Amino acid sequence: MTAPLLYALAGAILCGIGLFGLLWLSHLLRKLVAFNIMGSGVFLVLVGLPQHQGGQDPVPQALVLTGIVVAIAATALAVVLIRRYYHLSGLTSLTGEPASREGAPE
Amino acid sequence: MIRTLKTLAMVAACVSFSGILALSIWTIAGQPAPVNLPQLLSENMARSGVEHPVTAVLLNFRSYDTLLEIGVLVIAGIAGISMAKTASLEDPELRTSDSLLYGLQRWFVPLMLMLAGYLLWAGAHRPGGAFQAGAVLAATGVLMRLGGVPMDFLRPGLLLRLGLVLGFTVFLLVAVASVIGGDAFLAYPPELTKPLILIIESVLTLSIAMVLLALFVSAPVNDAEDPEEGSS
Amino acid sequence: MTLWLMAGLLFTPLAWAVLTLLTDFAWGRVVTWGGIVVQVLVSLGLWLAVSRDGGFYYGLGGWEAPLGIELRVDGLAVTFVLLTAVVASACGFHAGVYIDPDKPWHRYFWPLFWFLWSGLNAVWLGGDLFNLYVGLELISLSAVGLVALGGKAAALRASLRYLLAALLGSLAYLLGVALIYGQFGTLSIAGVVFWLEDHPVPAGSGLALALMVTGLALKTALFPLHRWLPPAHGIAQSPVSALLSALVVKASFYIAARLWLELGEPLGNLAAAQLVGLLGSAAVVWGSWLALRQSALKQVVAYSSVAQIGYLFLLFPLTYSVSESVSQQAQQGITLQVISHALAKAAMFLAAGNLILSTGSNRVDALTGVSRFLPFSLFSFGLAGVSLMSLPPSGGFAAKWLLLQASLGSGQWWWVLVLLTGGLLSAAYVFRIYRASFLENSETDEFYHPSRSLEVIPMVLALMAIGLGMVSEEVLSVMALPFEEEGSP
Amino acid sequence: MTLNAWIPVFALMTSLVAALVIFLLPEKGYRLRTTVNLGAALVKLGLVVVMVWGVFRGVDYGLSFTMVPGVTFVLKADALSMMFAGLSAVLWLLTTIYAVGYLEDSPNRSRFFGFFSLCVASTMGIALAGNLFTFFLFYEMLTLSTYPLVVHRGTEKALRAGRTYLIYTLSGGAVLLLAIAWLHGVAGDLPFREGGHFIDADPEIHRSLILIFILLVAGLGVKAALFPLHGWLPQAMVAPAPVSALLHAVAVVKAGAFGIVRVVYDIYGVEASSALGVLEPLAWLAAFTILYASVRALSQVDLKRRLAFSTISQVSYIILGVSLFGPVAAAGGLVHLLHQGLMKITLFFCAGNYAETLGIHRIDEMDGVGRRMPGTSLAFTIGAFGMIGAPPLAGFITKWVLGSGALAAGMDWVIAVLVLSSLLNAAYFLPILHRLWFREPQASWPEERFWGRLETSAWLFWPPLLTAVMTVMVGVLASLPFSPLSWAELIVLREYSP
Repeated sequence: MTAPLLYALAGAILCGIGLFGLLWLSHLLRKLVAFNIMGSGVFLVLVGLPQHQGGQDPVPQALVLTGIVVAIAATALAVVLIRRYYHLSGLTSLTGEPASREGAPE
Repeated sequence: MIRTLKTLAMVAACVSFSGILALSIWTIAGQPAPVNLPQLLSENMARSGVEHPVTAVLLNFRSYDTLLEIGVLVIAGIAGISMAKTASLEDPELRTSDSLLYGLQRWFVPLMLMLAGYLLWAGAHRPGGAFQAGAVLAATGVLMRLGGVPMDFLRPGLLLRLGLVLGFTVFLLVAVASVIGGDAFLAYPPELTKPLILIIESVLTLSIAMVLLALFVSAPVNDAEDPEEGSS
Repeated sequence: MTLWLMAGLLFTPLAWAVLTLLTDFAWGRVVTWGGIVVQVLVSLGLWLAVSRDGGFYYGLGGWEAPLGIELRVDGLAVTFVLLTAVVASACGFHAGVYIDPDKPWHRYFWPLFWFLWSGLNAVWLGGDLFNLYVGLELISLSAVGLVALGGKAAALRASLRYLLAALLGSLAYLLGVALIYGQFGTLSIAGVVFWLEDHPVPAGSGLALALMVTGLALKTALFPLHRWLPPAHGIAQSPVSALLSALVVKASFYIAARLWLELGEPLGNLAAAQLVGLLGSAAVVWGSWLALRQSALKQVVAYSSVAQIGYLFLLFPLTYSVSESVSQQAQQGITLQVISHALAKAAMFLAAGNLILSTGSNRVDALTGVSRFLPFSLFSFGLAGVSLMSLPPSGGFAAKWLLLQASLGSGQWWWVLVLLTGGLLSAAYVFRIYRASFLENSETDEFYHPSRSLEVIPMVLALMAIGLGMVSEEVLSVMALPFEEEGSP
Repeated sequence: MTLNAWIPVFALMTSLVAALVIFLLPEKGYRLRTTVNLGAALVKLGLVVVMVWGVFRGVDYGLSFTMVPGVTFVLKADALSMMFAGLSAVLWLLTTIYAVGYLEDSPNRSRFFGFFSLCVASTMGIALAGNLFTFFLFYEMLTLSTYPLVVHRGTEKALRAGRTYLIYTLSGGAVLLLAIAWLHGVAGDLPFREGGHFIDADPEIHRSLILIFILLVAGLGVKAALFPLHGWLPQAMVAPAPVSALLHAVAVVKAGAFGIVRVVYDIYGVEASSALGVLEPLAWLAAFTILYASVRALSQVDLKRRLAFSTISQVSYIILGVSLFGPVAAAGGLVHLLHQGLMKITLFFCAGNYAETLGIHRIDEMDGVGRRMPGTSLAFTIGAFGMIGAPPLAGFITKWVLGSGALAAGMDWVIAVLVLSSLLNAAYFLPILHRLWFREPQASWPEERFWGRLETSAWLFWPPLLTAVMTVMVGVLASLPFSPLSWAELIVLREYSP
């Protein structure tokens, strides 16, 4: 058991936690935080797994850096959308009124 | 009751997901990877124009990723400012009149600017680089903003939009310039690699800071709405 | 020459995204039309070059895989590049007239449009797993931005839902990529395939493929992960809906299909293949059924996308452990389905937009009696419907024919039932629209005829979808071109 | 490619181009539209005459290219296709004339004539198709182009009928597609060829072949209105009279019957089908349909519905003819393709005239119409006697030849079916004729309109008389060369001695 492998396994746990939050929580900001947790988990796996045997590997480090920027961009966009959505509808989740069931004739 | 059961089922699903994933990681970790990329990388470091391998990967070997990544950031910025429908992005509510914060700013802002500059410079030979520097720069902006420093350049006008895409544009121009020389897209001329990367890094820092700042301040909304298609 | 074409293909959309960001909507329109011309010419040139000389690998920055990123420029990729050029330029021209230039926030339409286009090209050509991830995010974020553009609460709700689904899908994909990199030490698909050719399959790599395919299936809106799609596609402005349904969902499917075709045989298994096929079938039936029950015109079209996407996933069972010829037929059928659905669905959404403009309402009932005014757009809608119903001689029919042959040839006759039922169900919802338009008891005497340029665009797309069936042999022959071996890893 | 390869394409294109032009013409362009319509119909008739002469001399008209990998698109003119093409070209011209008069002043004429031309283009394609794949292409196009005609009036009833029509025909199309795809998988791309492909088929595929045959007949039987797949036809009667006329006499039901003929003769081959044992059940089914539909016709009070059931019954004569093994019966069945077309279109034209001129739809309103509209009623009478099979009219020729064929094939029960059917035909047509000529007219007609000198509009008056005259001619002159009967014998000769 090396440190990078530990990171990767921790990443696996974070992935599970994030997935749970993303699927189960309804508040949009919490969902977003859950997305970031899951993202961190994925990045840990990405950076930990290859460095377990080969020692230092700059490629996954660079990939994770790129991944983080993309995740930040997505998070920022989501926050802007959530804020405006809240401003217009007063809702913080996607399940509240005005809800329309799938397939129901409007 | 049903909700509890559902929660339990969901927990079980997520735990087993983690378990399977961890198992798979464990199995994979036990076998050596057939391709030794780090070695290949170090063999080519001399041709990359920078000393730090991560920067080399980001801005030379896999520069296309970075180009598109900055594109993603610009998109987020565009989508963000498109939400703000007022002429100014100033939101008075966001300003605090905390005098301590105002006072501290005078010390913090120059310090943070220096830090950003250092991070940018450090990227050539140790961890650091455009993104880290840009993030610090954006944080400086946020701080100034919260402290009540007026920032008129953050109107969704031409200046802001120019700032958003400055880094991206320079990167893109460098990328296409190599083609005119008959080389592949994004190939730097060997003798100019280092200065080009430095220029790209610097403008990227500015743009990244600008995008992040714009996303932070583009929060205000007004009530003007676009009627949905055919909703009348 | 091809070097210039490649550079033009990669450079133009990104550069035009910058240019249009600096202008307002009206100027952006003029600039965009110029860019469309350039991009269409470049795509066509590349297509011609590849169909003459065969495909090649293009190392970006002069670096070869696995160190750098290599683009894989083969017949299939350039076919899709050309398809994108056709559909996107149609949507671009349509949007230029359709979208209200006076709303200040509409100026951001053009840069997002161009970023979307560049992301699509990146995905079609991508040969690097991580680069594909960035390309996917480029597409997703610009698509979400387009859906949300200046929208009110309902549009924001739809775009948020879309964004969350897309992000989850991307993370699942990236997790798969992480496992692949950990296992093989390379990100190049070709590299992985090359290694697997003469080595035993290492343990634990099945999960990577499963994660990637699941994530991409979520982004493609495969049943039962489809629920984000109808609100987003239904509520966006029509040219945006057209882009989303015609191209965006295809991008994630394209990656999933490429992964399956390259890695499915060693890493996948029969049960998974059949399961994916089964979900696709369920999508066909359930999507069509819901399309039949919608009262809003664009929702009908959006649910129809869910159903049509279902067909695509029949690729998985029909290419897993079957004979070479059956697999070939299935691949050709799916390719045709992708192309014909892209053309037909874009035509349908654009025509629906015109009809909404004419009747002032998004309800299907509002179409009562409009066939009296001989609306050109209704005719385009109908022609596009012929392709969706997969009736001859449309491209949809050619696709269905090949898939039927593949199912019968592989002995998996149960997909035959899906194909035939799906055709009948799609006829049911398409004819529901016609039926409304033929009804003669309405008092409406007002009918606004949109400008000709708006009406001609969907017609051209619909005619291409119909005509595709007649020339499918030629289209498919480019796909099967041999690869230029030099430069491959 | 030579000019000969292009002639079938031109024949197809005439109505396709006409359709496009008509769609683009404004609703008010009455004169131009009529000119385009009639011009295209005449050009097409000319092309068909050229091809008939060519086929007789053995010229090869054909064009083919690969469409989908493994499948070719084939247009080809042979004797059988010329029979169907000739029928549709002649009747298209007459129906166009009739429809111009019938739809005078009604709305949506552009739409109507556009789809009308598309429908004829599809029929032409069906006639000239050189393999099952191409046949299917136009077969489905026919479904699509007839739907707007069926629902043309836009009433709830019309739309309901349209829905029934679609459910039947599209399901039939799906079954047919399955059968064709399966057959393609079993035997590859099969061009239509006299004598068929399966004379010495591998016994291992016999079972598949029988199943495919059943599927093919089920798919085609929907349009041919074979029992129990006939339900859509009486409902589709809500369409305007020229549509019913064309649907019944030429386009839709004949497309189904023609398809069955193609399958039996040019795909399986008559000997192979007989050897597979699929012909006799088909004959029984056809015989049953003949009798069943005739009985149903007896109880109909609406004139067009009665004619519809009569169509169901009559089309099965064609199928009966081809399913009796033997050249004579085959000729009888084939010739009925033409004869039934002529007679039925006459009857529908007349029914349309009654409805349009006097507002008559039901049989009990027809008392004494013969005095008000003698010309139309004369045509109706000829058509009805033809259906019954009175000599020397077209229907008599059919029944006589069919009967002789049945004797030659040793299936004597068919004679009984023919006799019974003729009696039933008489039972449902003679009362109408009685009312027409021998009852006192009512005080006033439901909805009377006047057109000067003639009893009705000239556009409406001449087409039924012309087809009635043809009904007489094809019967009387049956033994001349180029008469339908001699043409059918030519086809049979080529089929039985390939």
